[in-house]
Amino acid sequence: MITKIVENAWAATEGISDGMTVMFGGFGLCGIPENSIAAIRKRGTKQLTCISNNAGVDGFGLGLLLETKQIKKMISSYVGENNEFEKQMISGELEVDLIPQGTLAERCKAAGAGIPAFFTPAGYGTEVAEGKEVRIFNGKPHILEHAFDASFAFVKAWKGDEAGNLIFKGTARNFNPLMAMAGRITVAEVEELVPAGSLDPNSIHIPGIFVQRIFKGEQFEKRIEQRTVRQKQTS
Amino acid sequence: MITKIVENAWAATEGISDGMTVMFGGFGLCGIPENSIAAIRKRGTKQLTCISNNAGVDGFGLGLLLETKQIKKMISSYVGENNEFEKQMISGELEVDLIPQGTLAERCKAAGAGIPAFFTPAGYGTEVAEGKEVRIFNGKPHILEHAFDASFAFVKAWKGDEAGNLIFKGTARNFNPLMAMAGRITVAEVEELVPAGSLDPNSIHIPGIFVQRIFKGEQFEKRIEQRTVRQKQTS
Amino acid sequence: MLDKNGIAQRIAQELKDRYYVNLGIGIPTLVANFIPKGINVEFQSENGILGMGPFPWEGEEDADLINAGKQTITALPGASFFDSAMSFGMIRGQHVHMTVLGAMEVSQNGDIANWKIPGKMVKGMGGAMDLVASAENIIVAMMHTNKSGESKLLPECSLPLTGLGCVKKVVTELAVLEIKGGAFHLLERAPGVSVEHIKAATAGKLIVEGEIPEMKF
Amino acid sequence: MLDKNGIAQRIAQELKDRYYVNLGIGIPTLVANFIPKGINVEFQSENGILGMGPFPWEGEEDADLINAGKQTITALPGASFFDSAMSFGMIRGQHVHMTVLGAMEVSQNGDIANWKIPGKMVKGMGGAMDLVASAENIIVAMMHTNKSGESKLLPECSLPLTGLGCVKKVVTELAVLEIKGGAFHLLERAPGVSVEHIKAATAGKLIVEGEIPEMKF
Repeated sequence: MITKIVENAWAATEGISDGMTVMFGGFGLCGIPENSIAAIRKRGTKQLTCISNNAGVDGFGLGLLLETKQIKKMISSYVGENNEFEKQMISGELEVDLIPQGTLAERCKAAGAGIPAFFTPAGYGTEVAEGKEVRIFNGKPHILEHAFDASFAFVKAWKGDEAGNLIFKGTARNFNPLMAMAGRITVAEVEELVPAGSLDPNSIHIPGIFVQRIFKGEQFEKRIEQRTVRQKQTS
Repeated sequence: MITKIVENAWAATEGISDGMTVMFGGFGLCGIPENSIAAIRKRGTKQLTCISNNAGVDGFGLGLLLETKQIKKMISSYVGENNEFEKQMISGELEVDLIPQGTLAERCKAAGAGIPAFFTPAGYGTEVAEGKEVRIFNGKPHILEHAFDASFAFVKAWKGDEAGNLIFKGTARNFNPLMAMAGRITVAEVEELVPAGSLDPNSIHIPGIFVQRIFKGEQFEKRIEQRTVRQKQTS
Repeated sequence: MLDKNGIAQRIAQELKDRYYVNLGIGIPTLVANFIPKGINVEFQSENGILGMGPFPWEGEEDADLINAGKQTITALPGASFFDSAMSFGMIRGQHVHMTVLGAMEVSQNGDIANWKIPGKMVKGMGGAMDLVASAENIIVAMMHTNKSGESKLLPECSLPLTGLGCVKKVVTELAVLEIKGGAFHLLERAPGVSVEHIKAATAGKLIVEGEIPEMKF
Repeated sequence: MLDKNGIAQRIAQELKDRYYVNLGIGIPTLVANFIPKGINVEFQSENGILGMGPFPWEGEEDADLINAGKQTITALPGASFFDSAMSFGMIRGQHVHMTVLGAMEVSQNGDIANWKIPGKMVKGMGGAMDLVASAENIIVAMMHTNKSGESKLLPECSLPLTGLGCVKKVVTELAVLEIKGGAFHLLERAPGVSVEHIKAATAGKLIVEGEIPEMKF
């Protein structure tokens, strides 16, 4: 077996350097690689191009790397709820490339699966399609989109084993498996790190072959962005 | 919840008609929809175009539909180990379209995911690429391949629930999930059919949205094509 | 005239048995509260759940279980979780039967604008462009006019588009309108709203044929 | 001169620690029996398993657990199962480091033919075209000559191609050869085999530089 365990987030983020393109799993604040983000902040790596569905919030998630101005460019589908982001974007410090969410997902998956380009209907007729090849399939126009290329992917899983196999929980799965496939070096932080053979091989979401480094996250705050509840009726 | 249960293989194959293009999951004889194949044989549907990685063996799997000359054309990656197949192919009764296995898989997946076409390196420079668009990505030539379109997909799963969620076992997974995504009508036969809520929603390989009909297979022979073993040493 | 719940309730009448449905943020989310009796539907949220249930009871929120609006939710029996590529595969592959979303503008040929106002902070399209480019059956839930009283049902969208010729139906506080042949066809009036009121509030080409019934709830 | 096991054993020396490896049917399968000490590798089979183990003990065969050659196998601790699209994603995406497969012909610029003989029953390419089009490191295991004694290492392939310019190394019963710059470069001789013997058996351009060492086992 090929083992992937590294000691901690600091060791796991070794090699990230200024100007790199890196991916971060997560949707909103759900399933984000908190420990890797903290380590990258500590490393002070600058001029990062970050591929991530969202850009965190003020003081949490990728908001932490925005605060320290480590991010040069965000490639995302939605970047609201972040004052620091807005400030830097308006001042021109921060570049932003907005991409339809499904296209973002598929461009990650394609990168991992050796598919350099594919056609999708999303964005046809909008500014997203500007400069892109259009082709009709089954009477419907589609645009050509390309796979990403990222030096690192930072993902967060629920359970992982020493071989790098990953299992995600609930909707914290989201972009994590796709980015795990896409990164040249994929770093997975997990809540539970178990010996090989502990996980059901039928239930693994991402086989270890896609993961170069795995570590147990020191802590997971798992902040909730929109706490919505039903009130229990007192009878 | 939307329930998908039908009574048996006969009911599940309702609507299949002469000349249709249909998919069959499985790799070799592993994970094939035995009960649906038997029902289609009983129905006597003719002139089928079958998309399946292999074509069964004499007397089992799709070999059963070859025997009764129900298949007009096979779209496969490998069709060995089948005398009836060879006879019909040589006599010109049976058309065969051979496709690289990874391309076959991706064309199924693309069909299910609304991706009409994609580029792959497989087959470039070979007769598979004849007449296909070639484009260079990252210095490497790729060819354009298109999504399939199949009226029915017949798949076999290990466990399924009334909502149509599927879980596969071992390497019996193979093409089954991809074809489940691709079929306009997807028919799943399962070894165990359980109530909704019995399966861990994290462990479901194919969400029920892709499955239109599900039934518990009456019996599964699960024939082994190449029984290879180690002998236990007597000490 | 309808309130937000009224709009949601009227849209819920568009649900058909065995529909998989994606509900956008805002009014569309409320549609889940008005599923007609005898109708079984399942809700998909594009961040990776099918079989989405109501908000959790207080104290039972799970940070790993949210919808596309980042709200804490629950999963019903028969639910499944999946990654974002499979989620949008369901959407692009037209396995999801109906999409309900909000809009800033809709044009008489079904164009929709709902993601960007030039000069204002642009937050992004999220999954909206994938949804509108894919679904067969797209229903827009919105107010008939904007805060300045200007019609949002236009000959052409003035804002950057989210999708082209994709909206099939619009439900507002005033009316239900079908889009076909390059015009808004008035199908129903909200209770107490006159055809004249709707005509005045609709800038795009409006076709009114015969008696227009009031919505029934 | 090597037998099949010898070829497999020599190829096993090409394995590096932490390699994910795909082994084709035939001689390549035997490579798994000769993993050098201290080297950790994992075997992928393209029908959907990573962490493939040896054949099962008699009586423990599982019809749901086979390799790409349709043989019953086992799964090692740390193994995972996946569908065919993910499997070929691993392959095309170059996550698999080394592929070993058989061939009917190899040309001096690395073309490979191994799936079709015109006039004979064609069984199909299976996963071979995906494998050879994708892997960085493709090693061919084959006999140097065919049954008629004709060289299988050619200036150009005469049979329909499986892939273009992709083979990096060939290991036969006679020699180890590297392909670069449009020629076979002789790296090693099999025990007891002379350079002249290899020259005679190689129809393609063969480069022999300096003393050619004998293989070491």
